[in-house]
Amino acid sequence: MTPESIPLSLFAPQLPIAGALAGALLAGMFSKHRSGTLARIIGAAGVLAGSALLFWGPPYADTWLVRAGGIARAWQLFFHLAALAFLASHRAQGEQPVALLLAALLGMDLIAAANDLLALYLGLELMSLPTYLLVYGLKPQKRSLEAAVKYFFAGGAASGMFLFGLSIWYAGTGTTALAPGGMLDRGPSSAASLAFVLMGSAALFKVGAFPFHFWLPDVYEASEPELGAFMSTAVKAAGFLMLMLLSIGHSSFDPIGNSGALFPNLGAWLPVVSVATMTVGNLLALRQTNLRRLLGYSSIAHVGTLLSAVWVWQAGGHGEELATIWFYLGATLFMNTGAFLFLKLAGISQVSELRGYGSRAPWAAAFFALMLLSLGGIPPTSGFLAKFYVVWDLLKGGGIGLAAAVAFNSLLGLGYYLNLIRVMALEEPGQRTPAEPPRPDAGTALVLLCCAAAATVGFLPEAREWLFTLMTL
Amino acid sequence: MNSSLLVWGASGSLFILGAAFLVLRRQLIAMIIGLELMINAANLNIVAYAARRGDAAGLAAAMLVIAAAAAEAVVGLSLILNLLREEGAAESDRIRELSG
Amino acid sequence: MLLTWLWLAPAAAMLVVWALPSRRLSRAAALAVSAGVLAYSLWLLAPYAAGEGLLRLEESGRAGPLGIRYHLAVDGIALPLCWLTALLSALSIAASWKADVPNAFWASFLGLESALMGVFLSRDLFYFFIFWDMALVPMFFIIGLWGSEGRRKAALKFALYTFLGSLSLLIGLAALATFHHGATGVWTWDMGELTRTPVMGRAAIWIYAALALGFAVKIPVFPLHNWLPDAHTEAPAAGSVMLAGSMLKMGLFGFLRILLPVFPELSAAALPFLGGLGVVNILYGAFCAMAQSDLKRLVAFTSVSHLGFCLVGIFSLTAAGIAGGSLQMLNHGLSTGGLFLLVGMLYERAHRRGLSDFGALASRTPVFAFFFCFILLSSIGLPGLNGFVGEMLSLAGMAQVSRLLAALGLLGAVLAAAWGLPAFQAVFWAPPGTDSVSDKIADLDLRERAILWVLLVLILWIGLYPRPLLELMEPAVSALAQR
Amino acid sequence: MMNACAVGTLFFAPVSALLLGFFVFRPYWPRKTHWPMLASCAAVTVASIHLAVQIHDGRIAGGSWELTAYRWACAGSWRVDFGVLVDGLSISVLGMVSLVSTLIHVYAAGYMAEDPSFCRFFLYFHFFFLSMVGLLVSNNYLQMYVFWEGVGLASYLLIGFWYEKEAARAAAWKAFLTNRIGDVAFMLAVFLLLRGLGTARFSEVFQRLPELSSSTLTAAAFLLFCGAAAKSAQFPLHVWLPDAMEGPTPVSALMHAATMVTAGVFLLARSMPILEEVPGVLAAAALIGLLTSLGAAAIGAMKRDLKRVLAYSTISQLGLMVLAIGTGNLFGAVFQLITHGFFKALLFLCAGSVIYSMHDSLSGATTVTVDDAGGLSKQLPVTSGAFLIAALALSGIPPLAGFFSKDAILEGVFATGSKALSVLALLAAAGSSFYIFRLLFLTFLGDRPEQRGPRAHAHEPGFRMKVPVLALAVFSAAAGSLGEPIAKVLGKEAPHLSLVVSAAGFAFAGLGILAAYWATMLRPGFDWAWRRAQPELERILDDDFGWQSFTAALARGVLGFAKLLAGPWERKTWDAFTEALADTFVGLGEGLSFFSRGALNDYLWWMILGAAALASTVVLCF
Repeated sequence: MTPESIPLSLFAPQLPIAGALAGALLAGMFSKHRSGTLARIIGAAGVLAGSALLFWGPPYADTWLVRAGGIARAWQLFFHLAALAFLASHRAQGEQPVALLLAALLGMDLIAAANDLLALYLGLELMSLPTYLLVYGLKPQKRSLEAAVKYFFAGGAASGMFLFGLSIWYAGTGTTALAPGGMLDRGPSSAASLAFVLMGSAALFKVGAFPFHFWLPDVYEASEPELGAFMSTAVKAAGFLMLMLLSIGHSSFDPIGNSGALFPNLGAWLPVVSVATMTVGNLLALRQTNLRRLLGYSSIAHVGTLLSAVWVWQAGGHGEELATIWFYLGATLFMNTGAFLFLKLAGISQVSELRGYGSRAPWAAAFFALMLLSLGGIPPTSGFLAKFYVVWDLLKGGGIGLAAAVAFNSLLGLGYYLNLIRVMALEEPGQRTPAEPPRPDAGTALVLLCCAAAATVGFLPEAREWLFTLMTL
Repeated sequence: MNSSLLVWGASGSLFILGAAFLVLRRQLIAMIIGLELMINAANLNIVAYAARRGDAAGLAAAMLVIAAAAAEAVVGLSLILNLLREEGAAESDRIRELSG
Repeated sequence: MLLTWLWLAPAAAMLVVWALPSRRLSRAAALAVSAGVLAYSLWLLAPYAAGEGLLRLEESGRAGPLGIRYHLAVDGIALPLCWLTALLSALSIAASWKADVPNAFWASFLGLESALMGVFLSRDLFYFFIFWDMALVPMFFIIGLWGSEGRRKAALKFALYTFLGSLSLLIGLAALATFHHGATGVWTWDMGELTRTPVMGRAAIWIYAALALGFAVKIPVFPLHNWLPDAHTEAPAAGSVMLAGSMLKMGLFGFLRILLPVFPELSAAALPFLGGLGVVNILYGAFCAMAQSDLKRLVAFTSVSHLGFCLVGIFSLTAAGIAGGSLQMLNHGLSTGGLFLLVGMLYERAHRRGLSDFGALASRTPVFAFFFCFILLSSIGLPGLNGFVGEMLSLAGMAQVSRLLAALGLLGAVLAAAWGLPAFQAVFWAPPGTDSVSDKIADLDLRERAILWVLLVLILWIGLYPRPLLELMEPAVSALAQR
Repeated sequence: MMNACAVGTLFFAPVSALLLGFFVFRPYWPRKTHWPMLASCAAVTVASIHLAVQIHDGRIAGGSWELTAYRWACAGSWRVDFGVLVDGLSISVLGMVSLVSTLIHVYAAGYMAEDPSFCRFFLYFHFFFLSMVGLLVSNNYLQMYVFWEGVGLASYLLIGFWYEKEAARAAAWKAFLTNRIGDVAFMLAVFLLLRGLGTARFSEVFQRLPELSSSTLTAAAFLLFCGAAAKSAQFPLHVWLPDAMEGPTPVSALMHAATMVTAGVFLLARSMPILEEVPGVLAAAALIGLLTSLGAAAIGAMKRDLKRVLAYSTISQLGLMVLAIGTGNLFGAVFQLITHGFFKALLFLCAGSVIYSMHDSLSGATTVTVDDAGGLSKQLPVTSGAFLIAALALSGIPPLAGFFSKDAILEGVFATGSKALSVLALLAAAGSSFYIFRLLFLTFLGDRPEQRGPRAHAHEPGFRMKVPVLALAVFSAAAGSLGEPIAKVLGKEAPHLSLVVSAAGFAFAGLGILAAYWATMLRPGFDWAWRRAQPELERILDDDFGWQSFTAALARGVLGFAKLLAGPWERKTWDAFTEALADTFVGLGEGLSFFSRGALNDYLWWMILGAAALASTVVLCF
């Protein structure tokens, strides 16, 4: 059967981004010294145009390879937002980082739109390869090279496993479509489960879940903070999207109706992985002295919470759980970006440098404290609201044990978040504390303002409903 | 049905060999070879079943995978090249600085 | 919108005060705002206090899909606590007038006041929890940043204990809402509706335990009280006034507002256990207070003892007991708040808190001695002053249920004399010791006397004529009472 | 109408005097604060006498006059109202109290003239007077309890008036703590009444007594007795009264002799209807009263300090009153209470004059022991004369007041018919005359070789101190005639002096006087000699048969337990617990960090192993 042709208009939102990619590279050729800013402007314009096209672009379409509109559009909007944050706060010289970022963005858009396992694999590769280079490219030195190599090999092994899983799936069902049926009609066979686990492991690797999390702290420690922010928000979200796509399959993937699971056996082991991830993330974060590494482990801990939210979504499948996941990812986007950018602007990487920073730069310290409170889940902040929704869904979905684990882990989390606030506020400034407060420029200041505003959304319990209606316009 | 057994055997052993390379060898170049082995194992599977079903799309998929594998190798080798320039030897125990 | 202003005004003022350029300006603004809120609360709520009109003063927004609704209301028990919070905030800001502290100090007091008002006013469990946790952050900074030597450890311990409690509270509240949905199919977090459907079965016991643990950490009840002495001793004077004055009441308020109405049978079943714990609180607090050598730590332990009386009163589940318990919450705020102010004034002058550091102050500073003696007597529970009314009503209430607990509680009154008078004598009557600093201590100036006279008048008024307050609480109390 | 304003003055006079004193006199005329106080005492005395006459002549219906002032508190089912009740019992005691207070206020003005904090003394003094008046005329148990503790507070402040002295501070705290124990028992009784009847008003409680269950009634009666025993220094809780002598003498005279300590007996008299329902408590009261009386008499006979002897004498007389209550003889107890108020106050004032006059020669010591004084009658004729009259009254020699009131008590005791009780009562009477005359002889009459102190060159105290002494002497003598009016006011039948009882009483009193004369005047060195002969007997008697040291040990034990609880328990166990909790998690973190030590191969190994583990569980389980 020859697949019917796919109109190019389906890719309308992605075209401006590709154009910007090319434009950025061209800009590099012409003006050597100002290529960085020029590239960033072109890139930002491309991404904004892409996002605009997302809303007024092609109507809902569902071809064999890709989809457009509906849920795909929501995820793509999220990725564009994260990319914009990176472009606004990134300051390197050359134009390659902008180009690599746009390529990774295209990969993520492809994952969001994938209707076929192969498209998913391509999206994964297109997202991962530029990110490996970005880790080294932004600040070429021994440490970032080491991180890039580690990231490459771990990513390579994961995509190898994904591919092998795909081949088993193809061998069994003869198609690579993300639709249930085929092998499943004869009941959940062991081959289908093996295929799913291998593909799922790749997703878990991208997200940084327990058995596959070892690379994450090293990469976050050595790479530039704005890349760390990008990875801990956009790349993590793409990983979760892959996991959800695999676990549900596409056809019944409309968020309103309940799900016909492609791989029903996800429910058994996901809670185990989620609790393990949470606990490992928090326990290891307790002992960290490097702030970026600490934020890495804290991101792992948040992944654990999100995994339990995915488990509830996968078991129940109503729209509310999806909105919880979106809200949590949204909150993480603002929290992590704020935290990482603070580290970049303040030029702080060690906890000892943070000692007494409150008296040196009160407003910056207050901002970082707000971010930490949000990461820790203290009530007036959006972090609390996100965690509250997860606990709420878990209790509704019957996951009492998981809810208790989430609550206990947030207490563990407070151990290191509050400790940072204590060090920053209560200690006397040490000799390594930076003297003058940070001076953000316009772009970064805008991003920081958004992070601060988003952090205080804890007052509005309806925030999740508004986000859901916005995303499914 | 022994032919499908043969295919599964080949691709499975290739995959495990690749994984072994990746985990056991200390030289980074050997590990990249391990990666390629894993990808080729998957490719073998796809091509074998595409041929049996006479499904051209499957073969097209195999071509696509080879292209992706090539891209991946390029990126990997460029990183290792930089490491060689910096360290003089692409050994995995040269990159143990980040830890904890 | 009338009630919203009670917590919104201090919150907004917090940001303004924090951003003001000069410290003197922000201090003056803080005092103006707190005094304004006090006046506003008196003006707004006084006319309603008389008749039944209290519950008419309600505000509620639209219920969201989660059943969460922004719903504020005030009743007989919440009203005095709102007044108390407003009063103590104004007094504590006035009392720390001479402290050289940044704007953030004044801002955190206003933030604390707004969070406490929110807790006492909100009828929706979700907003109750939000304000509950919001109250902890400013107090963490007040203790941590402007406390005395051991402030860091005290602040961390305070944060750890209270967050443990609030997490257990979060789980309990969410489980309660889910359980209620299971029983009635309706999503609601409103206290009114939750009380209408009885919560039965084994799960209810777990929910009750989680909520009780959450509240018990805050009261604090005996096994979970370890954070209190450090937090009180290390906090600045004004901080410990607010901490003892109104923050400790959040836990008791939670019992009164959530546990008693929603779980009547379970509360009755838990009466011997929690009433017993109340008595243990009374005796343990008194014994520890007796053995203290640091004046402020002594007053901290007396808070444990006083709140034991509140607990005994509330868990007698009799009309008299609950009225006594809620009145004792108010009295404890006044008398222990007053004591902390006095100790603060002493610390401000001599930077020392030990009992042996002073001596013969009665002759050097007679006015200070008069105020200290008066407020100490109210704290001991001398009849004719406010402490006695609360304790007597609580224990009389408990006597209707179990005479043993009432008798043991009364033993606390004897121990009160055992810790109160020696402390008074050591500081005011005993001759100055070797390293005493009594000669450096000047008598109270006009500002301090004004503050203390306010407390004095209130203490005497409640002691001699508590009827209007008790009639104010009557409707809310008789609703809760089961006997 | 007149009655209302008379009752009004009972409250407003002291309150206005106090406010005037605190806000006006303290800042501007501290040396003049005694004037408003004297005025208010006089006003209260006139008002109480007027009311007494009204009640005595029957112009007030039913002999009692009650007014509810305002509702103090309402909680649940019961209401507590504050109000005033003036009946025979309260007005007779109030009469004595106001009269004695007025005289002692005058005396104190002279005695405390040079004291630097003269104003503070009178403020405390008059606060006591207000509380005492309030206590006597309140119409319900709760209001009585409020003034009851007010009196306790006043005694704390006044005993510790000279707070520089360590002994005064310890005595003040001890007094307040012991009283608090009694008050707690009293409060528990009030709770039981509230629980049973929902009200605490005397009239209502006494009417609805049958509604109470017998167990509640016994418990309430017993607890009321404990409360009274603490305030009136009966056996187990009497330890505070001897130490209370540290306070200035006018304080000892007014509070720890005439008025405050009698509040306990007044409470028992007021709640007579309850006690009559429970015969067991009455018997216990009689026993404890007698025991206290005899014990105190024995200890008093041995003490050397002037005021300590009088303190034990007070305890002994209070024992007699409680004995009277125990035998159901309300009239006897009240009559003794009133007469005792007069002559005991007189004794203390005379002792005060002695101390005041020898003050400068004794280098500031605030008390005089028998050894320092001797043969003072020549220098202080008036004081020794008054002391003689008071001593005669105390021991119950006929024409004086003591005879009639003690005889009334003995009548009651003989009426019970138990021989042992009567004999012991007579013995107590003999004992009281023995120790008072021993004191008289040692201090005023013979001078003795072993006298250590300077040959006293005391001089008669000033006019302001002499007048009250003389007035009280007259009252001590004349008070005997008050028997009939008190009986009429109380509504009891008039006392009849049976010849047998009065003769026995008089005989035993005379015996006591002769024994005292024999032990002191005839064999001058005896008092000193036997002390060295039996040192351990003196130690036991000095230590209240070992009871003082027992209570001190108990207090130390409680404090030790508190220190143990606050120190190691609070510090070690709880702090250690929280630290250990935190360390375990950090330790776990250290352990886990072993796996992520930076080696790429290890990372990949754990990844592949994890994937394989997941795959195997999923494939095998499903």
